[in-house]
Amino acid sequence: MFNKFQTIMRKKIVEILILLYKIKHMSSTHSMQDIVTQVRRDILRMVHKVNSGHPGGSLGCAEFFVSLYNEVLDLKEGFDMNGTNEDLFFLSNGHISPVFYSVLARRGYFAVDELNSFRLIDSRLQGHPTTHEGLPGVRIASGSLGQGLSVAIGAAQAKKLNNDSKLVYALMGDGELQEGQNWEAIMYAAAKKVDNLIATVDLNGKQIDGSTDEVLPMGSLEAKFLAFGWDVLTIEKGNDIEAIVAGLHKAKGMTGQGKPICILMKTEMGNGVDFMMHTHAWHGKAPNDEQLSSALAQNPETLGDY
Amino acid sequence: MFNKFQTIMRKKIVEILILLYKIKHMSSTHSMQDIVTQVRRDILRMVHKVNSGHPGGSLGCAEFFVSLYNEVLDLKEGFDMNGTNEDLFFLSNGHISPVFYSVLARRGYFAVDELNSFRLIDSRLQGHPTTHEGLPGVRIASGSLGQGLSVAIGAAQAKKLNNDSKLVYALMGDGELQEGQNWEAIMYAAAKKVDNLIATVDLNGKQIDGSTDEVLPMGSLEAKFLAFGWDVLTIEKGNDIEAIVAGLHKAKGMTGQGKPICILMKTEMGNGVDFMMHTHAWHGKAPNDEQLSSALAQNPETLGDY
Amino acid sequence: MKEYSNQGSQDTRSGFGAGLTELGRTNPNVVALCADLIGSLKMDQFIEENPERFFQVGIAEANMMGIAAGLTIGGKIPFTGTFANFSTGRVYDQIRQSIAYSNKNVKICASHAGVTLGEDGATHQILEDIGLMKMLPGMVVINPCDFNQTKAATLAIADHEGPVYLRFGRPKVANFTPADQNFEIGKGILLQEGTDLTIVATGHLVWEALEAAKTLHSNGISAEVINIHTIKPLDKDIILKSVGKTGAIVTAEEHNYLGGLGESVARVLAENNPTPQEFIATQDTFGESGTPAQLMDKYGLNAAAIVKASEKVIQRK
Amino acid sequence: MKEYSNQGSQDTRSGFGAGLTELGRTNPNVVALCADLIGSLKMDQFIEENPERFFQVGIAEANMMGIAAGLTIGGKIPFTGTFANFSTGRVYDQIRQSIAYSNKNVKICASHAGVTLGEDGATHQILEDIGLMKMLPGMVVINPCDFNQTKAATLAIADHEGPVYLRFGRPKVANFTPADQNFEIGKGILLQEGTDLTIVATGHLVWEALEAAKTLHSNGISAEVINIHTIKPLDKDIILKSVGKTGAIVTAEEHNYLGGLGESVARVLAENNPTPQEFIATQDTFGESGTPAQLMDKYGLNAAAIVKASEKVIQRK
Ligand SMILES: Cc1ncc(C[n+]2csc(CCOP(=O)(O)OP(=O)(O)O)c2C)c(N)n1
Ligand SMILES: Cc1ncc(C[n+]2csc(CCOP(=O)(O)OP(=O)(O)O)c2C)c(N)n1
Ligand SMILES: [Mg+2]
Ligand SMILES: [Mg+2]
Repeated sequence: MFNKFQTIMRKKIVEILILLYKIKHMSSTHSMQDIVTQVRRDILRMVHKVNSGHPGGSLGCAEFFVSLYNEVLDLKEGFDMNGTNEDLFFLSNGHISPVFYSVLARRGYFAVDELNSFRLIDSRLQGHPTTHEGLPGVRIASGSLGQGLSVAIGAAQAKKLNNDSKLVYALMGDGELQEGQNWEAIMYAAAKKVDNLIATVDLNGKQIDGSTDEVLPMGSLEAKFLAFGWDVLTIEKGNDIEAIVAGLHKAKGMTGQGKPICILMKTEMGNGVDFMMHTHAWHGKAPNDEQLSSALAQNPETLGDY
Repeated sequence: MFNKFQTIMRKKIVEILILLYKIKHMSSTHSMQDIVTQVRRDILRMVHKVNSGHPGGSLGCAEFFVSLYNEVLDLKEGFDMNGTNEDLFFLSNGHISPVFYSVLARRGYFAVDELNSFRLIDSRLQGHPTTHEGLPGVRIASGSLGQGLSVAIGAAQAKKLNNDSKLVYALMGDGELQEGQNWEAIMYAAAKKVDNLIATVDLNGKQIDGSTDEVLPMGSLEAKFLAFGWDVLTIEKGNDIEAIVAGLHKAKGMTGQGKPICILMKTEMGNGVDFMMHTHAWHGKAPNDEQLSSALAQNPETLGDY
Repeated sequence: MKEYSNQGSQDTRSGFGAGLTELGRTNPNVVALCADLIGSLKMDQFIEENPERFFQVGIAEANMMGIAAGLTIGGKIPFTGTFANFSTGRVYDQIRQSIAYSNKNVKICASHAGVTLGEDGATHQILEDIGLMKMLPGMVVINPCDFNQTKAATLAIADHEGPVYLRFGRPKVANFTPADQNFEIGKGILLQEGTDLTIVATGHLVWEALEAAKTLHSNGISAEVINIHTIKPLDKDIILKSVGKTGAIVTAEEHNYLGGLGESVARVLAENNPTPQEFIATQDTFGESGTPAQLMDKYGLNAAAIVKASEKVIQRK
Repeated sequence: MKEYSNQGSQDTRSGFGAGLTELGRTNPNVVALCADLIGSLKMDQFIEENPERFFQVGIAEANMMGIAAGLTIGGKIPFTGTFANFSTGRVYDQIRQSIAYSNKNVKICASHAGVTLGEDGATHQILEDIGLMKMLPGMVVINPCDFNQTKAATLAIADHEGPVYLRFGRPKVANFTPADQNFEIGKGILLQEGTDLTIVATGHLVWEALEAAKTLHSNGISAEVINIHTIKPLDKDIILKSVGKTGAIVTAEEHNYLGGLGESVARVLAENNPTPQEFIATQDTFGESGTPAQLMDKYGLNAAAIVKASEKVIQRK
């Protein structure tokens, strides 16, 4: 009963949201794009400073994070671990921490200045996200791949137990889906009808040693998720804010219907920096001084550097 | 070149084998059925004696094992670990060791009398199969579920490296497919075109805590294997020797064509013992004296008890 | 000597089941997860009474650990249940990252630890789980000795904030500790006072240690017996105090001598008071099929073995 | 005192890469597997020269271990490569059953062990892998100290029949052992003779121990330094002989003090010759991001820490 009502309500709300979004659109897309540009600068400057970290996947997901945190997630003020009555997001592919940290900071979870401490000793901004140092916005450690979806499922099931109608989001890498634990989780979420969960795959077709096709061809992920009982939705333009927001809102509208939702989001690794695109080379390599200058020149300051 | 020739040869050989089988059929099915009956007795007496072990899955796979070892596998005399130039079989769902041991003994790998030592201290017939005690016929330990398919893939790839044209077979439980490692292996075998591999799933729809549908509904396994890039074949009558042999020969004919082969074999857990069928209760429970008598009465001695 | 009497043999896993059932009635935040081993873990009653608070994960232990971690984020106190091997070795990295490093309030409850699971054999008989779990920063590692203590420990860990590994077993063993005991995590229990040597035992070996002490007593040797139900944090004080008096120690555990309680004790002593020590434990071998009693005997894990080790260690003083 | 000079800092993982390349040329049965970390493991050259003997498994370490086990059945000698955490904790049960218990001839080669992997932080910095692998019956556990020794160890383990865990690291460290050394599994190496205390070190800590011995020497303390490149089987004889002379010991490892080399040594001593011991190791905490040098310093894993511990342990004699 409650569930059915919830579903209808959610659908209506989504429709209103999409309308509102479309109205807001002309003015707001520009500012979201501004955030993205600034986030790119943050990412580049963070990894450059410590000469380590993962710019490629971070840049590829900049539009997604900005859309998610600024337009999609229903968030409370402040941060508490349990996240009752707010949407939750879990980053499974923890190596793209730079984009996560930048967007969390720009969304007000902690001071933007703290981005300065990325990967330094005694920092809360560890190489891979962690709760250990108490960084607001992070609810689980990730870095060892393949674990985040299970955690998101647990959090989603806790929400159901708590009659908390908010949603749980997760992001995984495509290469990461080679880890078997993901398929345990995928099988489970469908079997147990975890339908308050939207899991996005960063479908950039790349991993450390090359393209996913070179490393371990994965065939059609859509066919796999469908065969495992999920609803699947593709965002063809995973670096286009409008497309992402529309996709996420559409996914939201599909929740509450007995199936978990998978979004296959086609992105470009290294997006926004010409020499980092169309290659896997920047998965985990920082730019040198010269490269940084060139990259930053392509992304002029918008909201102010940290 | 070599591969292509190999494939054609293999197909021809299979055709001949099927013909031979059909000729032999009228006389041999009976004797295979006799072996099955005796194997059932072995299983029942083994688990009864030590009041432990797994009769359900063992009985369900008796026809499969007898068919495999007596009609399908291309085996050398004797046993060596490497198994060069012979077919190899790997049991992933190691808990059905009783049927494995019985069939190995009846096939001459070790004295039938040794079945007496099943699960006793200092025995080579451990609760779950192991190489540790040097039992002929066993090439890998199993028992912790989910690991056997990976091993079979490695053995199959070694055969390719060695230009050994024989095949590798594996058996997994259906519940066992809930383990993520299997999906890593399934993804890998397709990606790397491990097409000298025939993996059979004991599709009995049951596991320890109930039916797979009660525990963790798995949906269509066929759809999953297909989506993961395997060739799939179903043996509807997985307790019918003729159907099994035909299915396995058909699978053999499908090897060498760039895809691993999956056989979904529908079986009845506890098959051949009326009160053990149509329930998951006998997955891992031994019959008491009375139950043993009743079960044995349904399966009269054929080749002589151990 | 104090007398301890067996109130009737029971399996420690049933103590867990009883504790979990009680928690189901008293603590609405407690939830349980299982990986297709409900009966073995004695979770039936909890599930019957709280179906909505039970998660059947199927044969997917890694996923179970992640889900448990996620459930804590909604304020739940998850108790995961499977065999000890699949509770630790199978999911070490998942526990490490999603539970220990993330400091999640998950209780990892593990049955069928050690060789005494019997006939299933070595693949199931983990003898390394204490070592595995003790190496994880922040993890509490508990191995209670009997039904009553396992029940008490189950109740106690629900009130402890943070990850816990609770290890128990399959066979029926003497139940001799008080039914109404208060379980204090990290506090060893002095069971028998003595002067010639200290026996520090955990889990199924505690009863054997008491039996050994009786035999030693009749041989004129006075053994102090300590039940170290918590391997981490280890109660250094009780050990050092006892060894300061006796000058010799035997540790006893159903575990490989590499990495377990024995080595933890050796380290504490090496740092504080180097002392002759003998190790009752498996000697870096896999287990095998057999009855619990046969295996305890073959692998030197019983009162007789403790007596021998005790007599030896005294000679080394 | 013997003089050891750095022939030019190099990473130990490059020693592994060089060894693997040589094996590719000399041993046709050697095959290599990797889980999407070719560059980090320095496997490029082997792959270029032997593409058909290389298996790229993708990000699926459990599957990699099983495939490696299967390859041995065709007579291959598989070398698996990934980070130390994903080589051990991630796949403990797979190694346990399909490799160790099945006694398969697999060489588990693990890079980026310990805190010195640096900026990636705790999820990648395993400090428990020595303990994990040493608890497995039949497993050989090796942690060489520099480029030359890692190369020599890589060659040596190909000739050893049975499972091996070979641990090495990411940062450039002093390369000071002979390029032409013969690596003897299980044989500790006496690097510096001394009379006041024994320092037993492994991996990156060996060079630090030599540096510490110099400082101690100038403080009038004579330290014996032993390179225990093999943690299992442990060379008891060299340790006991040295301690019999010095009466005090410091163990040094890039690992948690729980479960590692230090506890193994404490056990050997407790059984044979109880001796004051100090532990240079991480103190049961996770690591964190930082440069290798910062982390060695913060977590007390350098020459300065060894000097302090040495001075302390002598007081305790
Ligand atoms: C369990 C595990 N294995 C290996 C790694 C090393 N690793 C980090 S990122 C990565 C590639 C991930 O690929 P993908 O998920 O596609 O992310 P992208 O490269 O696209 O950012 C690997 C192998 C890891 N972090 N965890
Ligand atoms: C990793 C692991 N988890 C759990 C178990 C316990 N276990 C043994 S058999 C079994 C059920 C297996 O189901 P299925 O594969 O369908 O075999 P069947 O019951 O049909 O014989 C379980 C959970 C195990 N042996 N290994
Ligand atoms: Mg990718
Ligand atoms: Mg089944």
